[in-house]
Amino acid sequence: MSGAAALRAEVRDQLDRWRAEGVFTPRSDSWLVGYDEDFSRRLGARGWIGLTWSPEYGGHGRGFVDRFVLTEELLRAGAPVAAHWIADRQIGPAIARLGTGALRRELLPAIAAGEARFCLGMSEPDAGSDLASVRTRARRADGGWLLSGQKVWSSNAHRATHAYVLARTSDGERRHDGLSEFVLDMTASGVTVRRIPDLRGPGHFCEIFLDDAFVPDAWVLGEIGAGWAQVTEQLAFERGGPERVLSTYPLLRLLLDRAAGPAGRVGELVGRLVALRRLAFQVAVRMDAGQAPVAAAATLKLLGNRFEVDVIEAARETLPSDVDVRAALDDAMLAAPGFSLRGGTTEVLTVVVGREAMRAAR
Amino acid sequence: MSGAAALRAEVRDQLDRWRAEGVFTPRSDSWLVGYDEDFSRRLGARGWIGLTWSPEYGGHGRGFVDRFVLTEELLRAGAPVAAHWIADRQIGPAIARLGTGALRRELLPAIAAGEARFCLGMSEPDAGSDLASVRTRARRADGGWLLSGQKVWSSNAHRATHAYVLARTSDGERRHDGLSEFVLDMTASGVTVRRIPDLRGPGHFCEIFLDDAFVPDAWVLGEIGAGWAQVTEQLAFERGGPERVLSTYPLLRLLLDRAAGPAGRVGELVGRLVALRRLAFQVAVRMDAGQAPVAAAATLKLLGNRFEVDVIEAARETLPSDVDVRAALDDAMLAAPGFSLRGGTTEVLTVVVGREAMRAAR
Amino acid sequence: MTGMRAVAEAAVQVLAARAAPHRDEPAAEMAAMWRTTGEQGWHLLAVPEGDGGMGGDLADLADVVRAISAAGLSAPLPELHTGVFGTLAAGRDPAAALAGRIGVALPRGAEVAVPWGRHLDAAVVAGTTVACADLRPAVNLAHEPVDTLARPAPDGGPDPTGTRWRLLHAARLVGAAEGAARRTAAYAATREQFGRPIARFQAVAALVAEAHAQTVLAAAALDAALAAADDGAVTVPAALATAARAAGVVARCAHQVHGAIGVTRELGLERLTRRLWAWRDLPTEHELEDGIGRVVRAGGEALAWSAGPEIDVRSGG
Amino acid sequence: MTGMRAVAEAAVQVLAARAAPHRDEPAAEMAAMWRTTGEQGWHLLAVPEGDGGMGGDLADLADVVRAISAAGLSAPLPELHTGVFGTLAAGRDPAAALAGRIGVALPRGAEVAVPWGRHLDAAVVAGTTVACADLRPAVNLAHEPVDTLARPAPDGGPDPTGTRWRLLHAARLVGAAEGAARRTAAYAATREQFGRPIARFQAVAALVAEAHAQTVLAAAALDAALAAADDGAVTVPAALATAARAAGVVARCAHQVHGAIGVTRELGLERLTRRLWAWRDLPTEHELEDGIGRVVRAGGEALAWSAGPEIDVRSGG
Repeated sequence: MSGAAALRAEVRDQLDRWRAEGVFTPRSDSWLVGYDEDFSRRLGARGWIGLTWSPEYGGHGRGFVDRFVLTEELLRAGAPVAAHWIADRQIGPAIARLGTGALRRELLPAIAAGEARFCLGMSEPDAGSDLASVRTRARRADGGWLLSGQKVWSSNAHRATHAYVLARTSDGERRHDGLSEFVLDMTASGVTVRRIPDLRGPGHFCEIFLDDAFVPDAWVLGEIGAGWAQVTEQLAFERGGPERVLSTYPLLRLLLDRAAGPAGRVGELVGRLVALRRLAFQVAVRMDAGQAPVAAAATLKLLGNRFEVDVIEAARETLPSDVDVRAALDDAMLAAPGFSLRGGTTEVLTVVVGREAMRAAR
Repeated sequence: MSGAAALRAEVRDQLDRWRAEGVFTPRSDSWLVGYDEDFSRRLGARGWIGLTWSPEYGGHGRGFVDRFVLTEELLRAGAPVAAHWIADRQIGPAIARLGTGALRRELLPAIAAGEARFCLGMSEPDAGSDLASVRTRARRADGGWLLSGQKVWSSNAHRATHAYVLARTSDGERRHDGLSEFVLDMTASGVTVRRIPDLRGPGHFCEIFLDDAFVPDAWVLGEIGAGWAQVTEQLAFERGGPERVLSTYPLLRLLLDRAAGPAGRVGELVGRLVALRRLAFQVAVRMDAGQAPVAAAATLKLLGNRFEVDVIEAARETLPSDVDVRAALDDAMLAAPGFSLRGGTTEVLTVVVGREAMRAAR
Repeated sequence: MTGMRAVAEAAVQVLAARAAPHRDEPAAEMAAMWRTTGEQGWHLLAVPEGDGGMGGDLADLADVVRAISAAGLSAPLPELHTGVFGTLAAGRDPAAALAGRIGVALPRGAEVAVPWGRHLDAAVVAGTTVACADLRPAVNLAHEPVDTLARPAPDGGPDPTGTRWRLLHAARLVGAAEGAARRTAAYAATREQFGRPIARFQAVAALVAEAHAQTVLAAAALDAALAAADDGAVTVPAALATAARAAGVVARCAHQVHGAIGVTRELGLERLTRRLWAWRDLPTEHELEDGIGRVVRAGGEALAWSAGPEIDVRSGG
Repeated sequence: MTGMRAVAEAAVQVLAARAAPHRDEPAAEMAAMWRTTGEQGWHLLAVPEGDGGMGGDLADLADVVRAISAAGLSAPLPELHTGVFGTLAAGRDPAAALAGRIGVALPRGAEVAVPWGRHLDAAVVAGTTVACADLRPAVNLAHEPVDTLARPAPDGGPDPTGTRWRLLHAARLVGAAEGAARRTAAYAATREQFGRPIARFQAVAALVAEAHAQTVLAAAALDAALAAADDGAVTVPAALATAARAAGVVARCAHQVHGAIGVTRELGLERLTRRLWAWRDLPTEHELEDGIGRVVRAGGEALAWSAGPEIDVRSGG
């Protein structure tokens, strides 16, 4: 058995046990709304956070294909992985790639243990898809930087221990110049968080208000002024994972196990699932080969988000009056508007994929 | 029984008889490729061409709702109406609206009799969706105009008696200025037609080469220089009819009468058909009220073209191995690429509908 | 009936004012909507004045229903009207029909769903009346009460009361779709990104156009159903199915154009889209289309085609 | 196997040269394609050299099939390869297997379709061989011969030969989709309207992106099938269904971007799209998905999930 296959079996067995013991209840969109700090610590103790990082920093030195297999099984189970997801997926790797030695030593082991929990400070009220127009400022201070501004649509910020913040350190000629990346301690003075109620209730969305919040020099990511190029590198990590396909898998699982509905509808979904999973696997293989397959990741997200919604529509078609399906369906329905907005809107991804098509045809 | 209902019954009975007698064989896309001059003369003799024009010019002075009912039944039957379709739908009405007395007297009765057959000289090799960039020129001559240039994608031009031609009579500041509309006798010297073979074989598409082809002053439509505004007025006529919904109806009819396929799929198509037919009816009602419902016509065509293609997909799903269905399906499949290109591409229509949505929301 | 626009506007104003104090208490909001509808009696439109109704025709009632849902509000007009309609059709005394709190029961799998059932004495279904006792309480995605009766549904067959409710439910969906599409177009025209209104991006304009086109189509289907309100086999279910499909597309386009802010409680778009999702599911377009498909399978193409568009006294031809 | 790109390029060159003289005589073109394939023996890729084949693995053969169809050409590689594969699997003498003109038979309703049947002696299906006599001649939308046998199809059940053909047919579809998507992207980047390349319009760029995305997905599904070539229950039909769906979308996007000129014989796009339409219909994605659905209904979610992506000797994990 290959390492990946063994890991898959191991994760599956553990999750089946935990589920049977009532440690968690499966749910769609669990990587965003399945917030359970204890569960993250359990995974950390099992060695299932920071799988790809160096053991020197609390990681396990395994490949992206292994991480792909692990995350597939977590999403399949609808396990509550939101508390550590952002750190494990993209900020941990960014710290490993760009962080100072001090930052790596302090944060990577804490993330891998499920203790340090990250939120993203990227979007602003007037900087959504147009990320280059961020206005949050960082100005020089003794031994570090003072951040001021407003971030929005930051998921679970109200209970995160740390934030990734994209801020402007100078005004370049081009809008993309003068941006820098920071790691912020959420307990720093000058940091205020307000939750934003949404259609799911109190919700996960937050605003972060920064009023001269201090970040020490050692917590700057990479180079001052190189933020745009650096954040772009996060995209393959952010967009290319199985959570762009499997957000509603727990609902599909329910349908498949009921063995209901038109066979052709079920077969179409399963066939497409096979193709999408292979595409996500190919992204992981290319990341293991040292590439940053940004266009392939965009393609995956574009098609994967469509699949996630089509699962909901299939449930509507198949079992509209089944009470259990109904609850899972309603839960997934309220999550659906976010699928094609978060992590790059469909419109932005379409531009990326179109450019790739024309590049490849030259 | 209302006048429309009586007309519907009358047309239906006649077409059933003709079909039973072998006068015609039903076919998808018959308004473009069902070219039968004898059949057009038959319809003319029955009074079913030029229904809305004044009796003074060979018409019958009835409303657009009546014409809607007539064309619905013709399309439902898949009758070969291509020879007179363009003249009946848009150029006849344009002549009635804008033509000189001489032109009306000469051509409208001939159209209504099924004797004068029109093709459209609008598109050019570098003027497709961007119609304002036409380069065909008309220069002043004694008692008329000399036309030179090249038109393309002109359906059935090789057997048309007349052409509508949009040409440039001067160079205005704006590209939309300086255009004029002409009616051309296809037997005039300087007119050459070349057929363009396509995926259906020899096909209906033609190129028209104009080399100082003469048009007398009396055959100018409306005002010299006002061509852009005038051609825009044709749009509701061109886009708002049932042929934008029913091009593949003969295939659907076959499916419905076989009573095969998933009930839900059939029900979806029939439900949408009811809605689309009502929308086309509403366009006709508004034309009877003197309006030019350009946005509603664009909406109809946008949604109707989608329906036409979905009928083909339903046939693929329902009866892929039935020999009769297969022949009708293949015939419709080869017609399908044209649906969303002719008479305004989907992309152009989407812009029109989007603008209307924002106008209505103000 | 003249002045219907004023009636619709007044209904929206009254309901909005009664809903406002309960923004974070959906159950209280719904109870207020129930009380207000009962007090005002808008559901008695299209009930003959001779029977104690408000007069007017079905299109007038549909216009009021549509305006209320376009404003993101809930009100049991379709249910209460259908209750009166069904009771009168059964030959009951008009005064009794109007006095009772009677709604509609909707067969649903092995159960019967009764919208607003907790407030009702009884509900009509397929020519009979069932008592609203022993209901299992439930709410839909829009927080509206849709309680269920465990008793099996009466046998199928023509159900004029069900058809009447479906027609008005279609009007309800069309209104919410129109409200959401309109908000979406307005937002796209004003919200700026990359230095210009987002409507200037064709990808965004296409979403605006799609939402608009779907509402136009659903409105046309509703118009057809109002002209053939007794055609419970094809035209009326077609109208509701078209509205249900429009609902899904419009909600998707609306949220996509609005971006993250669209899901916030504060913006209020979710008052419309939650209703679109809830209403399109009882029944789903699939259930309706399956029914149409069975009818057409039996009647062939001639039956499908006979649901023609010009059966309309107002336009005549 | 190294040098496979050279083999594929040579195959395209040879076939294109033999097709060129017959542009307006499809029957003659197809006969030439048949003869050329037989002479060159490309279908013996992935047949062991010890059995008289050309060696290489299935992915090599699929690459050649894909390159040929990407160029808008027809060739019976999948049929002839499957004939050899099925004959060898049945334990026949390798020399006899390679000498015979043996193709594949595809159950289809009450009949059996035999692609290129008029040129064949026999065809394999579900472990047996049927003689190609008394065929009813027919051609598909791409002018290729797809003749039919009136005899009823053998009973269902696992059919490794059918699975092998489906895998290669998927490669054929993927190639044509890639060819059409590539032409479409190149055309959009160069064709000007309204004073600029049409790719600058988001509506056009979206069509280019969609066509590209569908080919990427279909290629991924093919890749999965090559890694699980024996999974005739889920992975292989999933690859063919994904390719068939991609075919429809790519053909639609390609014609929409090209405008009217796209349907002309002269441009040559129709050589690709006619093939996409023909190939996606035997079998249709619906037939394949219905089969997958039945398997999954019996095996549940665990079976569906077990068609996992990392079963791949080349990547291992």
